[in-house]
Amino acid sequence: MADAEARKVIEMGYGGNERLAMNMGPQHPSAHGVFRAILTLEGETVVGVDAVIGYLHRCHEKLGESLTYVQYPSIASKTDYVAAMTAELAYVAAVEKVGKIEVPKRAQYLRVLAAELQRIASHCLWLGTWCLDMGGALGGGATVFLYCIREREGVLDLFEALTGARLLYGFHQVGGVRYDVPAGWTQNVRETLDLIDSRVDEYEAMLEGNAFFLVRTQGVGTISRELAMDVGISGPLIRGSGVNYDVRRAEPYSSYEDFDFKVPVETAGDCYARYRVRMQEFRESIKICRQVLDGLPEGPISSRPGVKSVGQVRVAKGEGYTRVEGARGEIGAYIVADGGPKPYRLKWRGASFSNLSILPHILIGTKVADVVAIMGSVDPVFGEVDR
Amino acid sequence: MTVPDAWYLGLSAVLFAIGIVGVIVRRNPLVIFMSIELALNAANLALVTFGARLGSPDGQALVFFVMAVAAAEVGVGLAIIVVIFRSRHRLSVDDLSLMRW
Amino acid sequence: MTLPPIAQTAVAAFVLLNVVIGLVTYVTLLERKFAARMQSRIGPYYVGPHGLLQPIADALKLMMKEDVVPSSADRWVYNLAPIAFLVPCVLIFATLPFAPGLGLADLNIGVLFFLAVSSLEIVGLFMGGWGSNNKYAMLSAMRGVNQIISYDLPFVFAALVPVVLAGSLQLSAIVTAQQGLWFAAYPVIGQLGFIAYLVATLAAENRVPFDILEAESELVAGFRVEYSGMKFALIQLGEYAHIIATSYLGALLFLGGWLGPGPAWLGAGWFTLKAMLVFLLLTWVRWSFVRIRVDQILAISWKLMLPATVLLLLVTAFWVAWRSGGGA
Amino acid sequence: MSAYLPVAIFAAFIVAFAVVSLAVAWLLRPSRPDPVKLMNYECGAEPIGSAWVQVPLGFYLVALIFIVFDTLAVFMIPWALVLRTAGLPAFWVMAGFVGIIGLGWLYAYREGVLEWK
Amino acid sequence: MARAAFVLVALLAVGAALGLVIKKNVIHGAMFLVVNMASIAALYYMLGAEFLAVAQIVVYAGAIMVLFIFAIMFLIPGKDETGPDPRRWQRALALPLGALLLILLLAVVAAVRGTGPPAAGPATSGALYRALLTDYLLPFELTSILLLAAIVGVMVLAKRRPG
Repeated sequence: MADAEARKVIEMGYGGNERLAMNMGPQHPSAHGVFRAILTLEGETVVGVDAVIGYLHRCHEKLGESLTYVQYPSIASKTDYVAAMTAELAYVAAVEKVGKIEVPKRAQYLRVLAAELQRIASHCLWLGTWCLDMGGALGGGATVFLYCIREREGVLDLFEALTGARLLYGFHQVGGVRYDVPAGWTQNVRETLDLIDSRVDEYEAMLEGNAFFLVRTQGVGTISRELAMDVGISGPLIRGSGVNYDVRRAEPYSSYEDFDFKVPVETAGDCYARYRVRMQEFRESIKICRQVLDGLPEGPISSRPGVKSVGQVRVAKGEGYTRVEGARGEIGAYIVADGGPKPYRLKWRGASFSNLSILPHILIGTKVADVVAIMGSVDPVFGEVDR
Repeated sequence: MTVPDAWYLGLSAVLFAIGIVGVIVRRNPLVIFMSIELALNAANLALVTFGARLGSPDGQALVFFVMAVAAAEVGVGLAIIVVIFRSRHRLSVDDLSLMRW
Repeated sequence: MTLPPIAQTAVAAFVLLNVVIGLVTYVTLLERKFAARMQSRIGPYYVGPHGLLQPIADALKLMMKEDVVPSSADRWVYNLAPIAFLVPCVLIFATLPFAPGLGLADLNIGVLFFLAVSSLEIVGLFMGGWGSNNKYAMLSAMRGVNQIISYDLPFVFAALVPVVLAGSLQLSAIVTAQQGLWFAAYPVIGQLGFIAYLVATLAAENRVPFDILEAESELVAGFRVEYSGMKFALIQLGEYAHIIATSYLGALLFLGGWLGPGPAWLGAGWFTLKAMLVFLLLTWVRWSFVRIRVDQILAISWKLMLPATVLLLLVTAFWVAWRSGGGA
Repeated sequence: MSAYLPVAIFAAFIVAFAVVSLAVAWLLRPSRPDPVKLMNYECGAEPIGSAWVQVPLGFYLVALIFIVFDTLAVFMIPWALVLRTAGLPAFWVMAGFVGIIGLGWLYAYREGVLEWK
Repeated sequence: MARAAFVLVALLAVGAALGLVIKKNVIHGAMFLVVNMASIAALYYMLGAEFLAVAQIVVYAGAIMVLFIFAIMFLIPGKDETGPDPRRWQRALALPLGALLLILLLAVVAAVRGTGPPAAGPATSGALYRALLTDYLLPFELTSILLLAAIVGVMVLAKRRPG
């Protein structure tokens, strides 16, 4: 059987019998989870990509229909487990929109703070794993990875102090947030931010002064502006291709209009441009966090009292879609409510899923080594792709 | 208990014969190529043996140049095989009875 | 009670083999500790005081591991590959003199022997990659052949610079020639030669940034992806032996080998110190760079390293020839 | 001969070490094969065909040129050793040699063969 | 001692040569060629030509690597020398003819044995180096032109696409 398949693969190509079909994933060191790309190779050059997803499918949308508005936010964080805060935010924002529920100013600010810290943490992991993809677990990549994980740990410690959890928080709830800041926490946040701010300078010095890093990233995996718009990618990817689009700016939510920040845009569209965008986002996020801390208003953290029963929140019949800017791009949640304690239908728009669809367009013609570099620069999280 | 020169020459003869038989028997041009290398090396061995017997560096110098020639030959020969393969997609010397393609 | 010469040689060879194996096991620990420091970690710590027994634990673990031979592999080629890989890698130690007279065989074509035997490593590597019938291993082997042949030449030419300066291929003679001044200290020529040697070494030993053979984020582990247990250990051993031997050669060719202050018996210590310095230099590079792509690696070799080293060699030769009498 | 005897003995020891350590490991290790375990690793998916397929030619043109430069390296060694006694004339011999081969390198450079497409 | 070593190496060389010719698999053939080349290098050393021994390894190790690559490139699964052989009878003649050649060559060797001047011992490598740059200066220099021709030839041939 294997032989027959091999022959099929060989005869598949146009005239040549020099093609090799190879699985890259699901169990691959740089599959970023469980992604399977069936690459067709001519020597080292990729001539065909077939993506297989769904290895991490957990029926999130069905779960959303069977869990109540009170229960689901902590499950929502499991879609994008690297940046759980923004996933929760997307869900509760959708519920609040459909149910026309007010959110106190302090809660909005805390949500922004959590989202931006989460973006920093997520970008730390991205930078580390991306360098790991290019530099190897037994090389310079591992060094950057460990440095980045160190920084991410700092942010996770803050989250732990805030919510008691390090990865999946359940921080958001309909109508506000669940926990107020503990004593002395804001000071810790400031210190961590200062540290990360200085470390980002170090990373830039380490990577941008490194000729090998530059040749691996510049001009690799270029996404043109038109292609980016056509495929519908979002987040740092589309901003790396010269499109100035950021949900925080285009459609401000959760009081983002109160803060002064820049939306970084690069025009080259290659891996390096995406890297630059994310590095600037580090700085912008830090800036936003400081503004939040400076202007954090007093007041309640939720417009609804604490949780007494799981069926406590009921939303009137209606439907609505909200989107937030996650670390990877636009995360959307669409809810159809039927008046009960659970939504009738929940639909997720995962940023990684849409971003991943760019791969077939830019992988063809690259080398095997570029495949992992490009995959890393897209920064997919498979919890969010497969849901 | 030194080894007599004749032993080296005998070995050289055996290897040479095997190389020639390989050239005739096999159909894969690559193997034929390797067989030619084999025969070439057998001849080199004989040259070095004679050089040692005469006590002059001439034998070794000759082998030295043969190596250079062999390198050039391997390069060009393989390139020719590449060209043939590209135009025929077959790998049997029996198909190559014509001096053109 | 003196032993017959052949028995003496056998004892010496046995001792050398054990020294090499001991060196390799502990140099891996050194590298891990060094890398850990670079990455603000501690490194192996729990097995023995400060993790000193870690290499032994690793070796035992590898011995106890099940040996999985893929059913579709070419069994003969697959099983012989670790040995074919190990032998040239360790054999190059045979010609290294650790101190005056303290070496197995100070051949009068020492450098050439070293270069020739170390280039045979590719055979074992290729056998492993091809014999596994694994696509990653296969791609790795193809990359390996290309990369190693590409960097063999700059490596040879860079290593010939000290040979031209010393006028001998014998390793001990090269050290003696550095009595006045280490070759690395020769203005311009020495430094460029040393740098070229280091770069070519990185590539020839498949270290990051040139470790496209192993490339675990693309090719998982390259040509040894299907190896496990002791066979994997032998390949690893060979690889590290090769790196260490090349470090020793670098220290010998450019840094004056065993020359150093203090009594003569310190020579071996000085030599090892210098070799470890070279090794740590390579390790430092390894843990700070990302890996580059195949085509870029080859372009660097053919467009830059090859002409540069040949020119360097010619310049060195001109200087030596001019100084030695200005022509006959 | 005598100088190489230690080398031969050393080589024999290395082979012996490899064989003995493999044998010891063979005694110590478990052996529980099963068909899935013995399958080739291809990221956990069933391998698509054999790895033994053809590899495109174009990429390895540079390998053919390598043989030529390898010969250059071998030619340089005797020259490097007699340089001191032969002096500048020997240098000019090799300069010419390298110059002529350099033309080939230049041609290859301009043809783009040195790039790995 | 030396004779035993010779017999060992010679057996290795002959075995590898036979393996190359007999084994169907091109890759195995290339590996046998490596063994053969290495044993011939050992024989060179026994004959006192230490430089040649190492040069043999350097040049042929390189060449072998390239052969490896090409062996893979030509390895077409299932197509390697199978199917009916159109010239079977011609090939069958190869063996007796090869044997005849061998007998002739061995006869020549046997005939020259013991004649000629006594073995003068090997020339030193130093003598070889000097000879290469004095007596053999012209061929030495001309080799560069040969190699240049090889480079250009390789590129002209291999870069051409079938028309």
